[in-house]
Amino acid sequence: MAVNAADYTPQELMVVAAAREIRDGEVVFVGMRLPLLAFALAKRTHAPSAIGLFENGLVRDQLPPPGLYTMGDPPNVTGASWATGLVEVMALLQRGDVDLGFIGGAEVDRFGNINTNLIGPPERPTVRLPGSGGGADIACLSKRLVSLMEHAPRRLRERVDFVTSPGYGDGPDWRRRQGLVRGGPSAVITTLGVLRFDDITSEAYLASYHPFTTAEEVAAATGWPLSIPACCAPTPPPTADELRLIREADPDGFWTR
Amino acid sequence: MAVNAADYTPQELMVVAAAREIRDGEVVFVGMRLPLLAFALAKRTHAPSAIGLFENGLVRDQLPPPGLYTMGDPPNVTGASWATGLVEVMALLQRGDVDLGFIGGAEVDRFGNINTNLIGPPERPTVRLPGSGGGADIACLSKRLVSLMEHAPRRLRERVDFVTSPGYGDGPDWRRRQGLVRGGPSAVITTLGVLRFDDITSEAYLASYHPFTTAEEVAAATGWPLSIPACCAPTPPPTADELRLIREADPDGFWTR
Amino acid sequence: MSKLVPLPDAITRFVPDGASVALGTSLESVIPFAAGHEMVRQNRRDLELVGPISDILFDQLIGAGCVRRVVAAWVGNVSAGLGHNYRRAAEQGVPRAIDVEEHSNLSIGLGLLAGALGVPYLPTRTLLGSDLVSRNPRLEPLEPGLLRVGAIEPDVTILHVQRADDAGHAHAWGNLGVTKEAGLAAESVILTSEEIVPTDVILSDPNRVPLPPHRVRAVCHVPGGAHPSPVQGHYGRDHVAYAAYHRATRDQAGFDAWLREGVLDVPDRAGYLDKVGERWPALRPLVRCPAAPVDYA
Amino acid sequence: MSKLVPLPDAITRFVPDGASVALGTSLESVIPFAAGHEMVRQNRRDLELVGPISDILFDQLIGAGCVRRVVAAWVGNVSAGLGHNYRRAAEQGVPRAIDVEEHSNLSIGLGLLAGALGVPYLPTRTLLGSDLVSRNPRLEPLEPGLLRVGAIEPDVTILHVQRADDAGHAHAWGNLGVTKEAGLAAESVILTSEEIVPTDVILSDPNRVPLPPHRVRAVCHVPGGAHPSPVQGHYGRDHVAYAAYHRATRDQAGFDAWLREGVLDVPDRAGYLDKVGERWPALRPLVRCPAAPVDYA
Repeated sequence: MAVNAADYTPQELMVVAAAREIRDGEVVFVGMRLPLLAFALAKRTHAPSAIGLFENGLVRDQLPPPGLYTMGDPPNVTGASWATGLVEVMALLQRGDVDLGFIGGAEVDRFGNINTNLIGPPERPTVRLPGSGGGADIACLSKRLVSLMEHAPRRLRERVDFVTSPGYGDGPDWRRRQGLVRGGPSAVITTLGVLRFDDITSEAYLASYHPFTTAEEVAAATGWPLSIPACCAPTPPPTADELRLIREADPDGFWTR
Repeated sequence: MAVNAADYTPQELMVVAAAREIRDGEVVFVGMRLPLLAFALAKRTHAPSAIGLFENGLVRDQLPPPGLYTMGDPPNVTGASWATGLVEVMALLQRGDVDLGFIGGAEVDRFGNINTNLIGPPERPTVRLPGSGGGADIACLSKRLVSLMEHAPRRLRERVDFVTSPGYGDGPDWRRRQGLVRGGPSAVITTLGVLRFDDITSEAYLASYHPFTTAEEVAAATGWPLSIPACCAPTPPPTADELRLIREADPDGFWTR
Repeated sequence: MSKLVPLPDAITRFVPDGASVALGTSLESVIPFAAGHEMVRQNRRDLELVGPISDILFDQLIGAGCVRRVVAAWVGNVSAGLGHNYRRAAEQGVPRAIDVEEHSNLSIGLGLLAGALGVPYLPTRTLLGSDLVSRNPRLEPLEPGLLRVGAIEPDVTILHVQRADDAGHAHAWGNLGVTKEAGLAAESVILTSEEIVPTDVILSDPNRVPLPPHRVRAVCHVPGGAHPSPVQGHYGRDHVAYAAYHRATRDQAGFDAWLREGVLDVPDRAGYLDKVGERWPALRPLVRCPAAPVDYA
Repeated sequence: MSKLVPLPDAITRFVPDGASVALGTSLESVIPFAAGHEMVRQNRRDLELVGPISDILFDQLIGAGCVRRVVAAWVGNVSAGLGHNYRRAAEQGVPRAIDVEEHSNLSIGLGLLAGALGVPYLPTRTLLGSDLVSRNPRLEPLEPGLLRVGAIEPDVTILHVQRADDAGHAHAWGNLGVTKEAGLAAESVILTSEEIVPTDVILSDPNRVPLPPHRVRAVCHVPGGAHPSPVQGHYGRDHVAYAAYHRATRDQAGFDAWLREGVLDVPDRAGYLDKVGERWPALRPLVRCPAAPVDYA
């Protein structure tokens, strides 16, 4: 049973949308924050056999415990399937074992390139961001990439100041020319909608807008003229069950409130 | 107290000579058979802090237990300092942590090159030997190399049929030209004597002959005109204490009888 | 979905004729002899065997005519030195000629590590000046002072472990050799295990797990599956068996008789251990050496 | 010869001004905060910090003016995102300008692995097309589809572990990040440990040992030495401390006050934990999660 837009936060809807990107049995590079909640939700609903990879050196096929703040919290190790090193886990990524990777970012552009390093001119940045972490690796090496981000014009830009995590570069064939052997963005899930990428042009389009907004509002909050195809529709809202499961996983609402 | 030549075997004397190559506190790539006994003897006498590396993935700073047949016998793992993988242990070798490495061989030549791969023409060998194992790595990458071998003309040859484990190649400067960053043979301990290498010519000379033979007999059993310097003397025999310790470590005489 | 299957089924499914198979990844211990013997019974042909030091398992498979090619650093009998079947095959082409890709232990370890990392090669400082380089196409000069070792990617890696569950989670302890690299580099992994235990036992200690469970395709319950090689905490090495094998296999007829009695006429591992007789229970450790407790809370 | 020394002595001896120091090798857990704070108290200068994700320890050392250069994939506060001191230093040169060598987690892991393996570089398929490549001299195109990551060799790696003996044997469990690579790549290793135990405890489980003991130069007994980051089996993460740090350090004056109270005016780790107050005992786990027994006989 779907619920009203007033009954959930944008972050909760993002978790639901992210969970739906995970197919049962897939190997998922999880990362932290909303993707971790999405992974837990997917495992408790349609993808019980999904496997989660964490760059600190963990693989989990059991449900992550509730209330995690970081992937290194002891309860995430307890009951893991493999506790090892970063290179061993990222070797799985480089080998091509990872079906889906999640990352966040400060900026994304119309070809899905993501910046998490700096804002402003690279030689004299106005804002120094924390950096790639594992994001650039996940963007280069997983088969499908989903990013999550706040939707605002300064975040969805025509061109990012710095490509930390490559999307489709400047368009079709760019990844192949760089030597990337697979992958590319599959979706960008924002606080306002879900963007996907055109098979021919590699450019982002609005696949759905969240129920509490409109396609026009989403376009207005985007830093380039966002393509809105005829099939663009509201994002399916969370079910009551999904919301309950998210709130069990994030009991303090640390990431979703 | 030294003992009479009749009271020990050539293999026991080889163990004693090999043990004397180990200095206290050194990191030693041990391998199997006589070197393992030499390592145990050195630790119980003059080199209690020596550290032993085994290519199956073990590091030991405790005394090896008696009666080992292989480095993978469970008692060699029990009480090890580090149980890990082959690459991790050999990484220590490649990095330059290893002071002394021991290897065996089927043939050695006057520049200390060792063959453990094949006898006869490489394209149509008459004898197929087991191969390098870790020998070639130890010969390339440890700071000093000591090999142990039966002394016979067919084993100490002018030129080996196949260089598995590089010594000094064809003479001075050869190792540097190959790109080897360190190392080279320090001694060849045989059933008849101890060969060392001239600092200038890199050629083997007879440093000592075992008490039960003579320098002339050793030269006659060598496949090239062996250089015998004036300082060549009998190999110091085992002490009664050393013999007792060897026999405690190899109670069945599997390797030393 | 359980991955627990009888060993014959796992070999049938994941080790076809012509497969590249990594075996003996811990060097002298936990060698998956039971799995190798099952390959002989199924008359597998044209295998490529990959491993640093197989002790006598490679020699047996070579003598049984299962092998087309060996990628190894050492092939023989650790107790006795030479392996008679390896010599017959390499010197005389009996029972068939084999191709040998000769490595050192480090080069084979790095080749498997390259496969595990998903890169075409790794650089190394070893083997410079060794004649191994000119005879092994996987080793090539890279720049002064460095060789490249090409990636080695077996079709299947077979590991013998102390305990596993039916989902592919496992615990292995002791010297690990190239176990992790070979397990990660291979397309599939088969585990043979001394014990099958509940999943909770394995998940209680995730640092003891050698490989990500999703890469394991089959788990087989094979107590004694590594005999005559040792398994830490379970049994010691059967030195007598190695010496007896060396004596019995000096000629092809001797090997054929050994193979018939020890492998072909034996239905399964339990039958094999019956033939080992009184030596088998005598290999059990007499003392316990428990690891210090660890808490994952 | 015991390697057990007080933490101040280990820092004085093995972390000189200008040293390259790897810290935070397990990412968000077992971060050696106590060792970092001791560097601040000893007014260490011109350090190069190496680590994938240091959480707030790098931010603190940068704010205290100890740092000349950072080699990292991420610098910030895992709970809150940005690190204020890192921003001030990188954007405004306050309290001093720092040089940043920016990596991804995999590139820093491979750089340390190259150092551990004793080779000048390793090839990788990551970061192709990323702007990180043009700004980081340690990353260079190698051939189509491959980059080279140059070796990273810290002068010293500081690890916090659950237990160690006085000879440098140690046990570590949980997620290990780049702990092994950084420990093997460094010239020296300093261990800070929750517990000092007899050698027999460590030797009872050699697979639990992260590093060969001969590479460990100093062992320091520092219970609580990783707070506010967690230590598996000992204490959880103090989320409140991370949030409080983020709020308190928005401007330089706020950071200076935080540093004075939390580091400079604190004599040692026991004094620090006193200041953490009631939150400290509350971080202890309420249940036990024992690893299944293992026998090494």
